[in-house]
Amino acid sequence: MTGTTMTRPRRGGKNPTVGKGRGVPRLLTRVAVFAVIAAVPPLLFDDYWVFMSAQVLAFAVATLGLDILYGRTGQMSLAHASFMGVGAYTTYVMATNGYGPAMQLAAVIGVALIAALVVSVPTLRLSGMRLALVTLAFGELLAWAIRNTTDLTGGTQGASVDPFLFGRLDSSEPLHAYLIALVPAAIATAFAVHLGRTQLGRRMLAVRDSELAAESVGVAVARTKVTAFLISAVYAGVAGWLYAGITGFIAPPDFDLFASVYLFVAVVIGGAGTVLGAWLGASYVVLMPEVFTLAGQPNLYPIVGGALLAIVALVVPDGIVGLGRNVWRRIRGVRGDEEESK
Amino acid sequence: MLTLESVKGWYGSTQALFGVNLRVPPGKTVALVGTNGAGKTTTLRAILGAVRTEGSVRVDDVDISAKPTHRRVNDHHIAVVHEGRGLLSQLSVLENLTVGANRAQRARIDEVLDLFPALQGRTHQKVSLLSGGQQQMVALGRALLRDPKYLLLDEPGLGLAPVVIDEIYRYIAELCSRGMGVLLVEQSVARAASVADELVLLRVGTVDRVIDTADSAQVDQLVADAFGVHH
Amino acid sequence: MSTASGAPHVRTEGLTVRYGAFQALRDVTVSLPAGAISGLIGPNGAGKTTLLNAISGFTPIAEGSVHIGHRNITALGTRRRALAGVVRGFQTVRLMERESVLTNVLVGTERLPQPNALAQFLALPSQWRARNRDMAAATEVLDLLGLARQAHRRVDELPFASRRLVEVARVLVSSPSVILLDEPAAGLDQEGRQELAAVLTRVHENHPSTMVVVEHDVDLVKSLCSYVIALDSGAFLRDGTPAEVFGDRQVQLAYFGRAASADA
Amino acid sequence: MGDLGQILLGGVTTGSLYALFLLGVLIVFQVSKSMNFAYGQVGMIAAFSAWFFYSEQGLPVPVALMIGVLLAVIVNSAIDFAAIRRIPAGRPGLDLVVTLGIFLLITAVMQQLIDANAHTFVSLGADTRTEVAGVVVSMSDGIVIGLTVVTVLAAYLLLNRTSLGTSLRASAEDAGIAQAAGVNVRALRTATWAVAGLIAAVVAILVASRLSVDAFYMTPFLIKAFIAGMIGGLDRFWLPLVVAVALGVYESLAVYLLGASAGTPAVFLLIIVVLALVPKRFVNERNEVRA
Amino acid sequence: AGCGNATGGSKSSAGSSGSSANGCDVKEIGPGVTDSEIRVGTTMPLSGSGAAGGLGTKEGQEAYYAKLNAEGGVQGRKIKPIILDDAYDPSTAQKQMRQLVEKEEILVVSGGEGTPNFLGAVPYLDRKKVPAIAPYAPSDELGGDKNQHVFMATVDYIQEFEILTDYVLDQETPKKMALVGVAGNVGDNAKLGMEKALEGKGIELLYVPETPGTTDFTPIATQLKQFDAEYVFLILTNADTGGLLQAMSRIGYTPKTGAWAGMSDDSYIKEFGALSQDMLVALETSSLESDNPLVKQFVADFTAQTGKAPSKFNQLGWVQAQLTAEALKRAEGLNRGCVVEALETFENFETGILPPVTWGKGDRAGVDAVGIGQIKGDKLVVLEETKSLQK
Ligand SMILES: Nc1ncnc2c1ncn2[C@@H]1O[C@H](COP(=O)(O)OP(=O)(O)OP(=O)(O)O)[C@@H](O)[C@H]1O
Ligand SMILES: Nc1ncnc2c1ncn2[C@@H]1O[C@H](COP(=O)(O)OP(=O)(O)OP(=O)(O)O)[C@@H](O)[C@H]1O
Ligand SMILES: CC(C)C[C@H](N)C(=O)O
Ligand SMILES: [Mg+2]
Ligand SMILES: [Mg+2]
Repeated sequence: MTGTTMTRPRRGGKNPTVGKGRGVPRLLTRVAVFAVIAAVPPLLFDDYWVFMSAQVLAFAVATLGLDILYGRTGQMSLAHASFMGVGAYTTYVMATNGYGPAMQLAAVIGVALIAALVVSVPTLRLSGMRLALVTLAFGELLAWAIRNTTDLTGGTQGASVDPFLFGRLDSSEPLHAYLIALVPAAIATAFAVHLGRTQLGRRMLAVRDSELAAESVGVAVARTKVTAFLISAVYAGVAGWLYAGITGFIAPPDFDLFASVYLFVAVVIGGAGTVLGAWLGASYVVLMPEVFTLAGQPNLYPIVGGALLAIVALVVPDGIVGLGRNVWRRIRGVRGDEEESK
Repeated sequence: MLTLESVKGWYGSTQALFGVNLRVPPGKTVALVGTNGAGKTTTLRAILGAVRTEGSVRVDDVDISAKPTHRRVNDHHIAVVHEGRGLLSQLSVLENLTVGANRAQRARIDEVLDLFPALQGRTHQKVSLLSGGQQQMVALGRALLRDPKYLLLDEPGLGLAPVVIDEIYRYIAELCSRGMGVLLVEQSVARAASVADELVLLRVGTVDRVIDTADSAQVDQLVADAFGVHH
Repeated sequence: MSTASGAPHVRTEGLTVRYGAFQALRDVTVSLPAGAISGLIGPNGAGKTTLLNAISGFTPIAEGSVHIGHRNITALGTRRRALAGVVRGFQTVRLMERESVLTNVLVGTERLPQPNALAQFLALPSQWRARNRDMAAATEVLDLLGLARQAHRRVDELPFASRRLVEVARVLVSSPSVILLDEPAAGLDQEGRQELAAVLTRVHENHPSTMVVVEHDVDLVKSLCSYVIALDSGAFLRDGTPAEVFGDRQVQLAYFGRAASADA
Repeated sequence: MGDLGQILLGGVTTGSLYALFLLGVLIVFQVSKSMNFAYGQVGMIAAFSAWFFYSEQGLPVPVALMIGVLLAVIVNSAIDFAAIRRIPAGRPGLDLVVTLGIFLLITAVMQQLIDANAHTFVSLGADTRTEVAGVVVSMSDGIVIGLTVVTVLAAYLLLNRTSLGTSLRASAEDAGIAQAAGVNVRALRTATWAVAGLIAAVVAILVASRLSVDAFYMTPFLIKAFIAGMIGGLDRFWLPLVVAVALGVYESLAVYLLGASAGTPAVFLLIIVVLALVPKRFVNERNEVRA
Repeated sequence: AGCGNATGGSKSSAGSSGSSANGCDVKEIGPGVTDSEIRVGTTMPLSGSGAAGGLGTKEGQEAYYAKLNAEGGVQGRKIKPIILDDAYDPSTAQKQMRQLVEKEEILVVSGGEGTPNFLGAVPYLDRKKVPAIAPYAPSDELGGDKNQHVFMATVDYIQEFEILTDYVLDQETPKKMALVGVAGNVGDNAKLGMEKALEGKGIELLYVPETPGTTDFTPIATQLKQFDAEYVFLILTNADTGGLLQAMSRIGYTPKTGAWAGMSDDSYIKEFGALSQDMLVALETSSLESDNPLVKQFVADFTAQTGKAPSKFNQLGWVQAQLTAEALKRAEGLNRGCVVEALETFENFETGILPPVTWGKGDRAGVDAVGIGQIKGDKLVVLEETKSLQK
């Protein structure tokens, strides 16, 4: 590729550093950072905060899943919490029938996949608000089913779930719950990061931004949507499994429309389309009420929380990650990368 | 006279114009030329008030820099053909032509349709169903309907067949001779030189030079300097 | 009907496309020579884009058929046609605005054999091999189009000209055997056009393909294409070498609005 | 037969309320491409504060109602002015998040300022009734249906038969281009949001007079109206409004025939079936511009 | 019953607080107890559709504790009540209760209001072995020998509706009766109670479950009208009770009505009294007009604290605090185990608000009587003072 390779004065002609080479050290740094942050709660926090941290882990898994569906594939779902509910209630039913956490997890993944297939097929032709609506319908039907199967699911009243027992780990202990949740959360994160580097991940982006362009290069739009739906449902299901095991109690309102909306809030506030954003968003949603408790004003959150949410969303329209990125860019800009800035 | 004095423009935090000075007298055509990304479109947007700007934009000695876009357009008789047409794809052809126009302007609709016979009979179709060239005609039609004093054209020939381009430039020349001031963004210097009285070369958001199109040596020099193409 | 290098001949027979009562294409039978760059010209609304849409499967065909080599692809959907080697660019640039240039180009590798979704998701070795291959292809195209330095920039920050090139790069990255470009030079400056023409020529030399370029820039068509087809009002008008077509009186009338001086 | 008639009347009336409410959602969506999650709460402000002013502060009812409506208009305009307008382009979903925040804020503030209890509202004709062919019709039913028909027709004519309507739809699609064509987009937007606030207030007051008023009662309404909007398509006009009325009727029939707990699943099953069966052109929200 | 069977299994020792509810170690100091203060707490709906009851109950509790603290508190310590909002949602209640126990370190749960929400917190309290004193969650899941940590001070809705139905049957023999109840445990219990009372009497019963947030009550009203019951019983939120009565009157159907005890609260009568003329209402708390000196004392105390007359939920809150304080007073050591032992010593304890309260080993029922009142004008008239099923 020499000869006519163009060199225009304003473009420069150096070869790009197209991703290669820095993979391994970068991966190691990321793993190290993750490990360090993960070590903070058990080492520094009391039981209550370790419990909250475990909740963050569960919600992070759910948010990562929704981010794959919404942030990357552009498919709006208002039933993501319902899929968490599918996971949580499957866990409950399995647990009451005497199955252990490993079998529960296997069942959760299976049931989530089936539920997602059932929902995604009528939604294939839909996008945007319409899709959101069908998913919402699914959520309502699920809530209705739970309310009307009291013997199986505990109904409106909710149900208390036996804690996970993994050897000597017992998830009703906050520390144990945290350690148990850490593993799936780390795996879910690793897969989500990896997804961004695959053709599957790019198909999703293409479907999100222009279905016509996606088709023009041969992307199977419908199949990509279904795949995203399935992956996100499994994430949600696993999150529901964790949630049930960590909190030990589940009820229909945990998985209702508002719960789904909050997951959506987590994706958007964190920064749609990014793994880090999903984590930050989940942390915001879980921990923000606690900040008020910490300040000694637990009953203030419902009053100020809404305003705070609106303000944060307006101040960081690209999510917390977007804010960080802008700051970073400005710092770099000040250092003066003249060729980059025009 | 449409006058820009040391106009700077920003997109968010990135600056695109670094002090542009420009004058478009009535009855004259001024062509803005420059490479891709030089800031031609941004200059037009600055006149409309559609980017964040500093500096002064004056029309007939009234400073309009503080006015919102719709006031600039309505009060000072400016019309624009946007880069990439700027049509409202959900609206019909007729609605696209007449949107925002006042009663007197709307009365001129037949005049405009005469100019573009291809649009006749399709006025109630959604514009998104027209071919690229037909869409460009709608964009031009919308500007001409307003009978502006100053007409801003951003690459009006983009995607048009030569036959239509010729037609359009002929019409613009006629309007110009009737006293309209035209600020034209044009990719082809040759074409710009043939229709404009003055060429303004933009470079990285500043005016590099202004030349009279009568001076063909200067035009050649400009082509050579700015675009690195030697004839 | 393929050349030795594998680029197929593209043929339409009696192609008719209707939008309601309106006929956007009327009984168009054209033949695009294998392994050549053809130009598609005609006044606005002639049906050029519609013809590309029909060949690439983006618009339903009322009558007629489309053939690639010996294969009748009329019944295939858009995606199948893409996988069969027919890849197009759009008249209005369609990119993933918030993604990097590289990502936008890599999407184009969809046509290359990709491991199944599960293998990709689970990062099996087949995924890594595919990834390396795709990267190499993308790097090559970016270099070729002079976009290498912008590889990691988001496309919505790029000037228009570069965005057009990204769209072209997405088409080229999988080295398709049939390439359909709709006004790829629109909005580019003089130098940009010449470079684009050079790149297309070069790509064509390296990876032989049957290329169709819709263009209004007569000079560009003349310098790039060895064969030209003219349409008017949805009907086939004329084909032949550029000199023949631009010299044709009917073409001149339809396209330039006057006869003779085609050398303008 | 009288019972069925009664159910249908109830369904049509509730459906009309959904439709009227949806009209406010539609016009806002059409000029600013945003969904206002707090819309029901805007209406709630009107009814709840009106109740507060006449019942707790002793103002005459008409004055209190007027204040309530005015408040709703102001608040809705303020939501646009202070929040929606500040959302940069190309951030899908952000409007929902921001207005969810506002939803929570309004709910909490109204609970704090007034209380969290349910209160009866002035009946506005709900207790004046006659019997027609075995169906008891109240004046309230008449007011609701009449007002809905008139308002919807007026809105249709305004949007499609006037140049103001063209300007509105132009602003909806691309504010920048509309402005450059001489449309005062800001003024139009503010006006639309104000009108939407007015509609929300009227609906909320009518609903309050038929049920009762507290800080939460409009949320189920909002959800139903959104559902109708999504089934019909927020960028259309007649279809979503017709769906809204149909939804009210369908829901009543389902509850009546199948029992109260069947209402919800019936509605949602309907949605799935409808969306799975309707021809594709009704399903597509907004086609990508061709080529 | 979903809750019950799962709860049964979780007897594993998860108590991190070090206190043991089994047995009373006099020297042990439980969580939340300092030299100057004892922290107690609970959750209630302070927002959302169930808020009417929660707000009133909270006010009642706070008034009692304020009075008690002014008088010197318990065992030389002031009582600090911490009441968090659970929005009438079981999971929120569970989370808030976790916060109360783990962060605020309350000694015991002092009262509470609302059935589904409180039931949500029960498994957790059970695991943590935190005693809960007199929450208002009248469900058959609690009371009697059901849950050892929850000491009930009201009958459940089964009994309440059985007594209410019995009262009607004493006066007349309707052919048909109907019940509209919130779907779930609350409505199911009420239905069960009516069925018990109607058993073998040949009276038809129509049960219509309702989901809060109904936007159009016409179908339910029409259904009732078509069924044409002489009596319609209601166990719904204030707003939905009002909405349904209004819809019934709009279609010209005005049967006799009866309702759960919440309708005896001012927050209801003031708003919907006009729609509810002659409605029979279960009475869980004493009538304020009563000549009982304890009642007079209570009214005077409450008015002195808050400057206004108490409502039914104020009464409930007050008595919840009163029972909690009494248990703390009786406890030999300030820890959970001793409080439980103290509670088991209650025998016909007179509060002046509730029927006499009795708890014992294996008996957490507390109270077994309900009275009947009727809404007349904007007043509640007592028809029958508290009546027990046993007698
Ligand atoms: N929306 C935008 N956001 C950020 N930067 C922008 C935006 N639009 C333009 N720019 C940048 O501002 C500079 C000037 O762009 P402008 O569109 O005015 O150029 P132009 O001369 O019209 O080019 P062209 O010939 O490609 O139309 C370019 O560097 C461009 O990348
Ligand atoms: N979806 C459609 N619905 C209705 N009419 C259409 C549709 N698509 C294209 N047309 C019409 O078909 C004709 C041919 O359009 P086409 O886009 O193919 O023209 P073109 O030759 O590409 O023109 P240009 O050079 O202006 O891009 C035009 O008159 C156009 O209005
Ligand atoms: C809604 C009411 C009928 C129920 C009652 N407040 C309870 O939860 O016990
Ligand atoms: Mg430009
Ligand atoms: Mg075209």
